[in-house]
Amino acid sequence: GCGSEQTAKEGSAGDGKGDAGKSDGLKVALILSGPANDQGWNATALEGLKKAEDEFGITSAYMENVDIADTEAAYRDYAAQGFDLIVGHGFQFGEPAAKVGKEFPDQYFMATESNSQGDNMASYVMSCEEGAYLMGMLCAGMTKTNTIGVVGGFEQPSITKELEAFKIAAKEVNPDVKVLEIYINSFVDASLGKEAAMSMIDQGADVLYHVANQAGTGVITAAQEKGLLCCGNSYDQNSIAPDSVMCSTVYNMPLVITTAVQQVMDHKFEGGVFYLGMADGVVDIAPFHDFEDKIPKELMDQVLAKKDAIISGEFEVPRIESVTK
Amino acid sequence: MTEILAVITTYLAASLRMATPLTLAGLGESCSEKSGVINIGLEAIMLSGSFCGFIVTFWTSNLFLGILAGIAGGILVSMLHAVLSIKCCADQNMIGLALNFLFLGLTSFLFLKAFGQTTVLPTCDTVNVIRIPLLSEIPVLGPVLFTQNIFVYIMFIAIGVFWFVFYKTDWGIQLTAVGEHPRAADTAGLNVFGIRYGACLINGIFGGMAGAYITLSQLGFFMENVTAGKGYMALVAVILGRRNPIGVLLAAMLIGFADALQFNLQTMGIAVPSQAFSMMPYVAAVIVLLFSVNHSSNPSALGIPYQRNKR
Amino acid sequence: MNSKWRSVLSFAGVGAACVGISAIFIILTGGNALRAFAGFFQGIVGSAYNLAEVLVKATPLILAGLGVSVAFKSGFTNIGAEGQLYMGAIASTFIAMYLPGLPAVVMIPLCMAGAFILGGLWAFIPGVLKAKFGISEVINTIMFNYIAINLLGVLVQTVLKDPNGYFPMSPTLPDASALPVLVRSTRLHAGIFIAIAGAVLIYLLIYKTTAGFRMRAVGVNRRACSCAGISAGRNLMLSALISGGMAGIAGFSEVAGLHHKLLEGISPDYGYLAIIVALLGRKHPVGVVAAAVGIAALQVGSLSMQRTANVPSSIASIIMGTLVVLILARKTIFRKLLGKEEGI
Amino acid sequence: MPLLTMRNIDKSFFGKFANQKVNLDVEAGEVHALLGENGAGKTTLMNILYGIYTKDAGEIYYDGQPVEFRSPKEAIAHKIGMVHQHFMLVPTLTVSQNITLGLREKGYPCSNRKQLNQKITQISSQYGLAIDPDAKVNTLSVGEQQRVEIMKLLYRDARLLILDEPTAVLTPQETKNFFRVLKKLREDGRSVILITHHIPEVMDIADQVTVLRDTRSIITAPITELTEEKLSEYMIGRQLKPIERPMDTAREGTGLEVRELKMIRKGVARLNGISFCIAPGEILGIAGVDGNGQKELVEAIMGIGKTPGGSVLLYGEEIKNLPIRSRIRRGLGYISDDRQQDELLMDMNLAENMLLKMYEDKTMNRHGIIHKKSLYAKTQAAIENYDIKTYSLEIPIRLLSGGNQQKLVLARELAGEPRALVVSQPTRGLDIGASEFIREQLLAGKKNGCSILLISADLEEILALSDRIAVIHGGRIMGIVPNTGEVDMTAVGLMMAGRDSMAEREEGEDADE
Ligand SMILES: Nc1ncnc2c1ncn2[C@@H]1O[C@H](COP(=O)(O)OP(=O)(O)OP(=O)(O)O)[C@@H](O)[C@H]1O
Ligand SMILES: Nc1ncnc2c1ncn2[C@@H]1O[C@H](COP(=O)(O)OP(=O)(O)OP(=O)(O)O)[C@@H](O)[C@H]1O
Ligand SMILES: [Mg+2]
Ligand SMILES: [Mg+2]
Repeated sequence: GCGSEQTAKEGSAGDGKGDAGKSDGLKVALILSGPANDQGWNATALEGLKKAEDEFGITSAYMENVDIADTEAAYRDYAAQGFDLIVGHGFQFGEPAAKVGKEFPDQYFMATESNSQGDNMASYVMSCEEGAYLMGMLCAGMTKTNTIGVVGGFEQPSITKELEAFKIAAKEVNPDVKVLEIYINSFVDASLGKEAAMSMIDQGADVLYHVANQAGTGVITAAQEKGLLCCGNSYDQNSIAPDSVMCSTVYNMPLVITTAVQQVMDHKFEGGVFYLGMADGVVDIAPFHDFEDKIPKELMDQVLAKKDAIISGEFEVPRIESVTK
Repeated sequence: MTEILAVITTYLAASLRMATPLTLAGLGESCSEKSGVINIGLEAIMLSGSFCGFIVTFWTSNLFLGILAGIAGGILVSMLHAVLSIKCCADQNMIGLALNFLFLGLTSFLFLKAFGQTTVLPTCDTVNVIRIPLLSEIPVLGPVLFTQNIFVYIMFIAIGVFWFVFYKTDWGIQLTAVGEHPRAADTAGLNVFGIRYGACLINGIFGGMAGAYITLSQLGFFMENVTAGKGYMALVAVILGRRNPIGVLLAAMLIGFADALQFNLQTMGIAVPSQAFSMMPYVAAVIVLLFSVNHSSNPSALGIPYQRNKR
Repeated sequence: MNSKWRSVLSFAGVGAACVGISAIFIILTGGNALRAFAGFFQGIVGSAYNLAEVLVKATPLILAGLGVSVAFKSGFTNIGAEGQLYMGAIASTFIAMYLPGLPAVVMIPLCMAGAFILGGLWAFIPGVLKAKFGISEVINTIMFNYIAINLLGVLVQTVLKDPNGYFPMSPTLPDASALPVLVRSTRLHAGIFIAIAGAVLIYLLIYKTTAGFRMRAVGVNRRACSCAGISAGRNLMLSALISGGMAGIAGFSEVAGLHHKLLEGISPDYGYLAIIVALLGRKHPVGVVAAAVGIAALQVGSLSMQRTANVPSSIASIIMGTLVVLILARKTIFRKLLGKEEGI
Repeated sequence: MPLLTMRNIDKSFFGKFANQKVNLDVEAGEVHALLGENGAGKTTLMNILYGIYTKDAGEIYYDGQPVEFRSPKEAIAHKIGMVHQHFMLVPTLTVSQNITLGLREKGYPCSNRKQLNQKITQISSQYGLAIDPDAKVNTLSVGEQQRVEIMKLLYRDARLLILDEPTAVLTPQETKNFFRVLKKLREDGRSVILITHHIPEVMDIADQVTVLRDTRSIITAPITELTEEKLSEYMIGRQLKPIERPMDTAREGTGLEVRELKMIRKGVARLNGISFCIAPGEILGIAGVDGNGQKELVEAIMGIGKTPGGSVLLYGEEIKNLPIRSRIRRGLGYISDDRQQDELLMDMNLAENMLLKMYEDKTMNRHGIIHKKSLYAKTQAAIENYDIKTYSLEIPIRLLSGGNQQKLVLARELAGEPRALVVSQPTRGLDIGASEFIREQLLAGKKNGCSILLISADLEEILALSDRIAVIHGGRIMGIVPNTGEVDMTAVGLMMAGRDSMAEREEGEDADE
């Protein structure tokens, strides 16, 4: 729009972002859909922002618990304040970002897990399914009851693709394995997550995985309480239950953000949808900690080999974004 | 046969686990509502209990102190509600909603202050299971009822005590009188305000305990909005159970059962969006309510502040 | 000093106390309180866009708040505006998606009517259960909230799902179903007019017509009403229907004016805030409009404060909760100032 | 030294005085009548004494000590008891639970109900107050509730009993019995403050009289120095005129008629085939002890609750199955004895209360829109004609005194110019001036051709107004006698007790009560 052009210029006038490489005054904002302090999905993103701040000396700002109805206003306000890069962390931020992006052509917009794009708007999708695939192999390899379980937050692509990859991987390692899955329709209700896990344990599951952010922490608690094994998600969750958490999928959100910031600084930021996975160092798995010795060598090798195959591009993990039952 | 018993046992156990916080909070709320004070801020009471319980346990590594702190946290909220509703005569629905907002913010804020922005989840010990000798050997019921932690035992004892007090003692009569006709109670020489404050205090104690159960028994950690709407479900249990302690337990068990059932159905892999299963507890509550036709009798003065000097 | 001024002064006191308390919290987070408050007010009145945002947020609050007021007036404790709003959103999406060819003059009224009916139905069912069978509406309306939210989840993955996308949301709805934007490059849409018109209509209905009188009377004394030949049940059900209908229109306005599609999480607790709005506004349409704008400004300001001063979002909840609590306690805190309150 | 002295008591609401410089002295062992018009401030004064209201100014001495009760609890501790104008009983509790409410008996909080019941039965038989300790209060008739209230005071061994219009709801027999209790109390050395509007009662029982007029106490004197005429002059500032009922007996046609009305409620037959017919311009009085089917009869005619057996005819038209609204539209008016429950929207203002019955009126309602001007005009007229004491027509009716609330109800019903009217206890709680006025209004209605069914516990009232008197007992009409001026009162009394006046005597079940 014509009204906003002026503000946009004002915003970019003082920060001298014409000089490549220099970051003085570069302003980056992050918009989160949930609590920043969730020790998971949002926390890793914020960590990334802080890291960019440390590395490049940018000015940063963030907003948490932003509802869908307020998303557009948040993008617009940050843009009007002259932020050069505005990142929304979650698929629902894609469309507003693209929309506001059109009105502020000199600034950059980004959303994760979305499929929107524009001239100055990019979507960075993390190939989380690559991590989940390895967890599926691990869980299926470790089960004694031939039953494993996975708890999902909401039925949305970023979650579903992990669950689906998990199921395929499990069958690959152990064709007889039974994979139980429950979506609890919450990212925050840890007790519900725990109960979902308990229900699967009652049905014989002895290794569990979760893709439910905060609520998923309850899954780990359940495994710990019952002396069973599980895999974590988002970051290395071993510290929550060192006796239970064999390994975790890790998203290197900080890298995603620093990459984007670097690109802005280098004037290389482009619109589009980009997939970042293990090969890019964005998705990884955590160390095995005490389980290094407890996981059978054979299985461990199999998993690590698969990881290498994924990184080298030899193997492509299928990305299935709607639930198959 | 043993298989059926096993299924019953697991369902019973799952229902009871989920029913425990709802029942604990529901008992306190029943008491408060019987006296004429309705507290929609049960969610805030529980959240405050969860937070205080966790943080004190985290600091002192003493679960007993933690539980006490949880209770204190609950009392803080319920007393705030009590003063606003009894002394300031404010609209009780509004107080409850406002406190829910306030304590959602406050607990999250203080948690942030205490631990900072972190990706490491601070955890604390959880209470141990106490196996009651002999009783725990009974088939089906034994493992469910007598292999539990302190919260569950407190809940069972409280149900008995509440039932006795409500229906067999003068206190129960006084509570009814204050909730049904506060002016009559006042003119009979009862201290209406005192009794209501007392009932609110009890609500705080049990609501706080319910909150502490979540962090100190169920999870072992705290996070923003950890109660996630359980306060509202406890309110449902109170109305569904008609403020009868046993009724509250049964209602809470029903909600728990519906959740256990929906999880089991989901794992069967039926190709239906999961939300269709997630709504089951709520649908179940509505259906059960249909059987309470013409039996819902609220205390006449529920939600109405008593002002002595007013006509 | 006359009582009006005392009352104004006491509200000023509430405001000051609220500012003080928030300042303490902001300073505790290491934020700059002055900057935060500057951000707060700038967020509300700093630009046309910001002002528009306040009205954008006020729109659903007014509509749902009116609905809650109508219900409360007749003694129907409607905690279910949230669910009714969702149902309204679902209905209007359904119509817009499955009748895409309609012109706007037909489409918009049709969507509105659909939203009113489905939202109204969502309150009418608890209304019937209460009126005919004496079943508590408090639980039912809360349960219906959860059911509606889950129902929306199911629908956006099935019949209302965008066939060309894989996100759980509906496709963008046809332009004919969109409410016009009032001020360019803001999000302010015609929904605000619908809300204001709604307030006027509800005012006339409740205070100027015999139908409204009957509903109010039922809320005061059901027995006296039946003795006077006014059916308590029927009026209760009617007010439930209107109440849910208004909340449903709030849902319509969010879909048609703001999102232009249906997706999960469409209402950030508007239904619960509407209860606060209705009660703060003393169930009177004028009060509801004022309270809705106030709460909307508070929310928009808090969001802006978050952005400018980097304070956590919990501060917003704290400010909101504190403000309402202080307003509730105002008469007691300022008893000396206000003098002997009438009738107390 | 008097037991109680109240000096210069002031109390105002909304800046208007309800009590102004009021003085009251009560000696030990006396029955002290407190009289005054509706809204004179009697209840307010007593509420101050009992610790419900706080006074603005003045002193209270009790037993020689200056006192100030901040709550009823403190008053009770000083052995003061009060029976309120509107009963203060918890309906969902039993009689015994209500009586002992708030007391700490032996074993508290797990007191032995059986023992308490024994003590209650003992006291009640001592004073001749028959009650069942285990009955739920919401199943009791008003007369029985009254007894429970008195028992509450006796159980607490009150020395000073405040009785706010206790006889308003009692039948003559009950009143007689009640006075026996009062006399016994006086003999025991207890003091009673008795508020009533019945001057004969005052002459009968009071030792001292204090009259409030327009918020002030205007006189205190021993009863021996007063006469009925003097008292009424103190109260309303003038003499009462005797009511003149036109004695035209021959009337044509049928207005309100019921045939073989039958109703069973909770398994008990409440109406056992009641038939009567009221001509236009006739008043039929129903005499009877409360709880003998009066309430059911009235509700059957009005269509409140269950549909009865038999038929209800209004000017020849069967209305038994019509909804209430249609009956009102056809000109059937109703005044219930329970005004707060059945007639009033306590939290709404006077005008809105007027509107409750007449919102369908053409003058009030134009295409569903309320015509505020004519509503306010009509309300204002009612306030003036009925002398309703209020500051404004826009205040909640809850704030009016009991008598003034009743006046508004009457004004509303009579303003509709009904063709037939069912009136239950129309002057209950009204002061003598207002009662006189209401009776005149009823007679005026009769003159306009309205068929009036009058139910009253006050035999005097029935005698003064009715053209014929029917006696109800056990859901049956025992007999109908024309009110010719020489009614056989013994026969009426016998019928009220369930015995047929004529040769054919009812046996068994009715007699043993
Ligand atoms: N204002 C109210 N407050 C509380 N409960 C109410 C209210 N209005 C109606 N109800 C509920 O409605 C039920 C039935 O009321 P009522 O019998 O008066 O309805 P009705 O309209 O007369 O019914 P019908 O149309 O079938 O004759 C009651 O049991 C009560 O629970
Ligand atoms: N709490 C109150 N708030 C406002 N006005 C009140 C209140 N209590 C009493 N009044 C007013 O004080 C006046 C005296 O009322 P009170 O009830 O004492 O009269 P009363 O003599 O008992 O009359 P009645 O014979 O009709 O019972 C009335 O005008 C009434 O409206
Ligand atoms: Mg009915
Ligand atoms: Mg009085």
